[in-house]
Amino acid sequence: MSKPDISTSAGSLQLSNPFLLASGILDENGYTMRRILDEGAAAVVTKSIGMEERSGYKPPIVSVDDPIVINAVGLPNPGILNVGNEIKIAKKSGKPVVGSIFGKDVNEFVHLAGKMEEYGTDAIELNLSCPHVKGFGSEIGGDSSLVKEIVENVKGSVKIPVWSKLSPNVTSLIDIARAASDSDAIVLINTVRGMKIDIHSGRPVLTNRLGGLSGPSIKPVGIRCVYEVKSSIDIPVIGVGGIESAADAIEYIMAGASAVQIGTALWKHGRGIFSKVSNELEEFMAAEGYTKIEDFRGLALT
Amino acid sequence: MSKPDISTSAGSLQLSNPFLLASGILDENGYTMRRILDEGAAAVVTKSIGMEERSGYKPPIVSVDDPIVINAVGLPNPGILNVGNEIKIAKKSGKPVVGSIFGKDVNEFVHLAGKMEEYGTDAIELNLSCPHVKGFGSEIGGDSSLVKEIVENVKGSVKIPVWSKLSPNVTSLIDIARAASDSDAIVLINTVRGMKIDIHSGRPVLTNRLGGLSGPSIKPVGIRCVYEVKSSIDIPVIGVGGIESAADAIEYIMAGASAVQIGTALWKHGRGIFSKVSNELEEFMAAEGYTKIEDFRGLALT
Amino acid sequence: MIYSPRILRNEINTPTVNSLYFKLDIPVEPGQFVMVWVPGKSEIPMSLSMIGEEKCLTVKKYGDTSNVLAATKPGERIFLRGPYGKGFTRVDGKILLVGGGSGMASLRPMFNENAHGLIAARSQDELLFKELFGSDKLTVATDDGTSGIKGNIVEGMKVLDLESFRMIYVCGPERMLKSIVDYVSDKKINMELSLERSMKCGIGLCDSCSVDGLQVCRDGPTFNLEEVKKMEEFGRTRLSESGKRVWFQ
Amino acid sequence: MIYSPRILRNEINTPTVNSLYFKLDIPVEPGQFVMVWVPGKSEIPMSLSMIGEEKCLTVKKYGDTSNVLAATKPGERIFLRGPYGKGFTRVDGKILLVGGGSGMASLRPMFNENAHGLIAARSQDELLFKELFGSDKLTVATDDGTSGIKGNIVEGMKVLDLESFRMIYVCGPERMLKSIVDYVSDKKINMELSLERSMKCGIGLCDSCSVDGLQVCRDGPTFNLEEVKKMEEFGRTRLSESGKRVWFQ
Ligand SMILES: Cc1cc2nc3c(=O)[nH]c(=O)nc-3n(C[C@H](O)[C@H](O)[C@H](O)COP(=O)(O)OP(=O)(O)OC[C@H]3O[C@@H](n4cnc5c(N)ncnc54)[C@H](O)[C@@H]3O)c2cc1C
Ligand SMILES: Cc1cc2nc3c(=O)[nH]c(=O)nc-3n(C[C@H](O)[C@H](O)[C@H](O)COP(=O)(O)OP(=O)(O)OC[C@H]3O[C@@H](n4cnc5c(N)ncnc54)[C@H](O)[C@@H]3O)c2cc1C
Ligand SMILES: Cc1cc2nc3c(=O)[nH]c(=O)nc-3n(C[C@H](O)[C@H](O)[C@H](O)COP(=O)(O)O)c2cc1C
Ligand SMILES: Cc1cc2nc3c(=O)[nH]c(=O)nc-3n(C[C@H](O)[C@H](O)[C@H](O)COP(=O)(O)O)c2cc1C
Ligand code: FES
Ligand code: FES
Repeated sequence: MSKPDISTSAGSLQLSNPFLLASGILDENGYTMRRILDEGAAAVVTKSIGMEERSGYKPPIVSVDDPIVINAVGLPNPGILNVGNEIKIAKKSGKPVVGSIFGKDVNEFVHLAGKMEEYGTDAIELNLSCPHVKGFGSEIGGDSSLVKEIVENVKGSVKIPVWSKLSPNVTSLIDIARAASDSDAIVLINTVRGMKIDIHSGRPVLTNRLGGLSGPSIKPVGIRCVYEVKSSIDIPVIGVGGIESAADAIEYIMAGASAVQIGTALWKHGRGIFSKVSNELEEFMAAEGYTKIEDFRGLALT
Repeated sequence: MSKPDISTSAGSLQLSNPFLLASGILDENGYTMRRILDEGAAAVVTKSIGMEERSGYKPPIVSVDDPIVINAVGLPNPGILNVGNEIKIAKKSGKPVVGSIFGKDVNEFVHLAGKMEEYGTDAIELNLSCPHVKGFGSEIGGDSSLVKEIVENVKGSVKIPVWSKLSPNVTSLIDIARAASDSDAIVLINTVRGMKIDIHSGRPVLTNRLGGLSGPSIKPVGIRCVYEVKSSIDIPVIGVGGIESAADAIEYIMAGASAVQIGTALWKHGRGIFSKVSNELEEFMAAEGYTKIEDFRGLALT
Repeated sequence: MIYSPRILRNEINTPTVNSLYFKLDIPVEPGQFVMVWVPGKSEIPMSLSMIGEEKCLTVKKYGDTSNVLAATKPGERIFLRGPYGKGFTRVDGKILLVGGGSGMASLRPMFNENAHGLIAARSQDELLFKELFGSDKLTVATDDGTSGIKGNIVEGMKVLDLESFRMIYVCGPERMLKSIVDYVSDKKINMELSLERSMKCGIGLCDSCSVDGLQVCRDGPTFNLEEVKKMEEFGRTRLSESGKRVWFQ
Repeated sequence: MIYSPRILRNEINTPTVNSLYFKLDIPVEPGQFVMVWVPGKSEIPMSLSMIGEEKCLTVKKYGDTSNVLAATKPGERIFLRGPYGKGFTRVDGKILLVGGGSGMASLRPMFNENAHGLIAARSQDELLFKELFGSDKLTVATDDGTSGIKGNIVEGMKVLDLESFRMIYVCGPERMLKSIVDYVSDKKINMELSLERSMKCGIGLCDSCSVDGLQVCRDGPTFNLEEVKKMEEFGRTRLSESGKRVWFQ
């Protein structure tokens, strides 16, 4: 039998395999992104970039309690004006680079997207999980009318594909996903709001106190979100949350995802995870008699 | 030094230690509840009881992927009219029994609470995480005006304490907690919506497809919820979610909880967990020089 | 985690019982069980009737799920999780294996050259695993008298010198166990019984299998006679699927 | 998980460096580091300067966090997670330990009777751990000439027969390492360098410590000379706290 074909696409973006690097993990420095692409990721998503330079929170920015990882980095980023060079370095790999952006309103998102397109990114990922300036304590991604406005305006202003990354921390994900349905793809999920207290100091571990839970603990939430959205809306979905192995990715693909992103697993497996999961995926497909991703995508939905 | 005092209270309910049995775990059969009380739980919360007898979903009702547990039991219960005898058996232990109830509207909740009071339960726990008949796919606990109405009416109709158990699957927990602030205590959290797909059959494992994630994976979410509510509302909180050791419980208590409930951990540790955690708690308090729970309750909030 | 081995052979044991053989490299004690998932149907507890590297499920076709399971063809997958529960205690010397219904399935891994069998069934062709035992080491009871003693399993026990066995292992439906326990209550014997209560979770959470506050899935399924004798609920009441208390008739 | 051992002793090594001793039963390789959390301040990477059952942090007071940490009193707790990173390779035979700034801290666990030390500091009283080495096995360089050779660490290297060492281990700020790498680039020597880049996560997620796409916290902090020579970013550029590219002056 010939080798299974693990290439796929996310909307119009062609991908040599289903595994992308998730935003915020090892994607601040152009050299790092380039190395991760060279070592097997199909594409990388940059750290979320905003209008102004921001240092983020003081460490501790992660709480690590194997397998529980909670982070609050505080959106450090060099500002959109300083990021072009990093993207240029990353693009030397010849593979797609997706520009993640965050803003406090529609205008910022539109401006940032335009800049990313200028820098040559192959798609835009809207990080809709940043804090909502109007809605205290909640996220932009919890307000469906704001999501709709941002997505429609960014879509109207750039030619490259626009992905919307949604938060699982909402009462009705379907409402938000419908609001974002003008996107070329929906990315699910960002971190789950969580917190860690150290009982010997009696203090929250993270400087920001509250953080976002990622890693294997949230995979069931990610699978549920992808499944829920794919059950009601006909739109490409990219799965993310707790993927450490091809088996995890296959679960997302069977829930309907076209591709997946990997973040926290870089902690345990290092950059080598990208070639590991591609190999595992080929083995699984060969063993089960699948020749292409489409053979099992969405299988659990039927 | 004398032995630390691990007694506590949840609102007006006195508890010999902070560890209660969570609703839905080993609390359908009166003999089981009685045994768990005899083996060290300070109180038990019954399985959530509704108006009519229900068989619940066909198995699989749990997906177990250590340490990830997802369940969808489908609220099996004998109906409120058949539960009095079980409560009678449980109460032979001499310890408090809390009656958990679920309904589709205010009238059902009021009726169920009245019956529970008749049966002699020591408090009522309102399970506000059941599916919302009007709001498709979401939970009653996501609708703050409905929560307010239920809590106020139940409070007006019974003399025993009323606890509200809230769902973490909401955009703004604070809004819901405020709506429930007439309760004598708030119980946080119910399960986090999740799902598991088996990649060899290509099928969702649970008969109900979607389920609720519990166990250590959701502890950070529970801690966050308790912390968030205690930071803004002055109300007794009972913590639940992923507690397997005294250390886990102490984290909840430092986030502001007055007592905690244990559910999924019964899987790994069996009923013996109640005496285990009480012992561990005494050891911790002795080592750190705490003489009573109040010495460290809410420490992380300051 | 769910194991999904492929079936190597499907052996017909009796008109209502099939054995499914498969390879699965997990350690199992005799008497432990697994939860077997039949996608689209349900998930049911099943003992392992072989526990070496090659394992076996021996399935009696009671209803919807067991019927589909028993029809699994070689090469097809089965889905299971476990093993769960507490196995039988092993002893040296003469032992008696007492099985009714599909009960002999969970006792089969205890079979050795010192084992005597007592098998009961409605009729001759439903006697499960009688071929394991030499004719001098087998006692049979059938309701219709087509083989062995005519009568139920207790009639079979009456012809045996129960006190001569180092341990008596019993597995079968609770009503059968109840009549056995009543019969032996004044005898000086060692006995372990494997209880069959309906199970939803298999891991000690759902309370559907509990007897007297003990979880059959976790504290059992094997209990010794003294424990069973103390149980108020045993053979009298259990909770139905909904949690409603019902009586054994 | 966060360990919170209590400090046994706080030893003053130099006017700007203290060593905190504590018991912690976790295995650590020489050259590995931990992330030390000072509640209310920040969390910073620190090498372990002793790695037996009794462990030690040797803290140079650079700023806010290290100042508070260095002042920890016996009986008080410190908070740390790890160990992280890749340690030094051990070799038999003569070795050279080259430390600038707090660098000798991470080299201390490599000390043995075959070790020669090269220690550089601004001034005499800032020479860290020079008492480890016999005077015949110690080379010293100070900027102000108050002890040993007047000049920087490279001046110290010049007086040594570098090729006579089986391995040279180097630890210090990146600018120092850069000048060493430039100096030895055409020499036939074995060298491992421990890099100090600013670290936020310590576990290979945040990208703040990366050099040429390698994570110092995970692929390092120790690298061999050949790896370091290939690095385009080494000694030239790094990302600031925000992720903005800045140049080493
Ligand atoms: C620990 C344990 C181990 C078990 N091991 C085995 C085993 O190795 N082999 C095996 O065949 N079965 C075994 N069982 C019983 C098995 O779980 C049931 O046969 C199964 O649940 C039947 O499911 P079903 O959906 O096919 O039938 P259902 O649709 O649930 O039942 C159909 C009809 O059969 C009756 N029935 C179902 N199960 C039994 C039973 N066990 N005894 C008497 N009547 C019954 C029902 O009351 C109903 O009237 C075990 C049970 C337990 C608790
Ligand atoms: C892998 C690794 C191991 C380390 N091991 C040790 C160790 O064992 N002992 C130890 O004392 N330090 C060690 N460090 C350095 C240590 O992490 C810093 O000293 C610490 O981050 C300073 O934090 P601060 O908040 O006290 O100072 P800051 O407020 O961050 O800094 C105050 C001033 O000092 C400067 N500064 C800070 N750190 C350094 C440095 N390392 N070199 C030169 N200038 C600096 C800053 O640029 C700033 O101007 C190690 C670093 C790494 C990456
Ligand atoms: C340290 C860290 C930083 C992150 N930063 C971002 C970010 O800037 N933008 C964003 O959209 N998501 C960010 N995320 C979320 C991840 O992209 C991803 O959605 C989430 O971690 C779940 O995937 P994982 O379990 O594979 O990590 C971050 C996650 C982590 C752990
Ligand atoms: C099998 C199972 C059944 C449950 N049934 C109920 C229920 O009937 N009512 C309820 O309020 N919560 C129910 N829960 C939620 C638990 O009470 C608890 O809130 C949750 O599991 C988190 O705690 P844990 O991690 O300790 O299990 C159930 C949980 C499980 C695992
Ligand atoms: S089957 Fe659920 S407790 Fe035993
Ligand atoms: S410190 Fe975060 S990647 Fe190294």
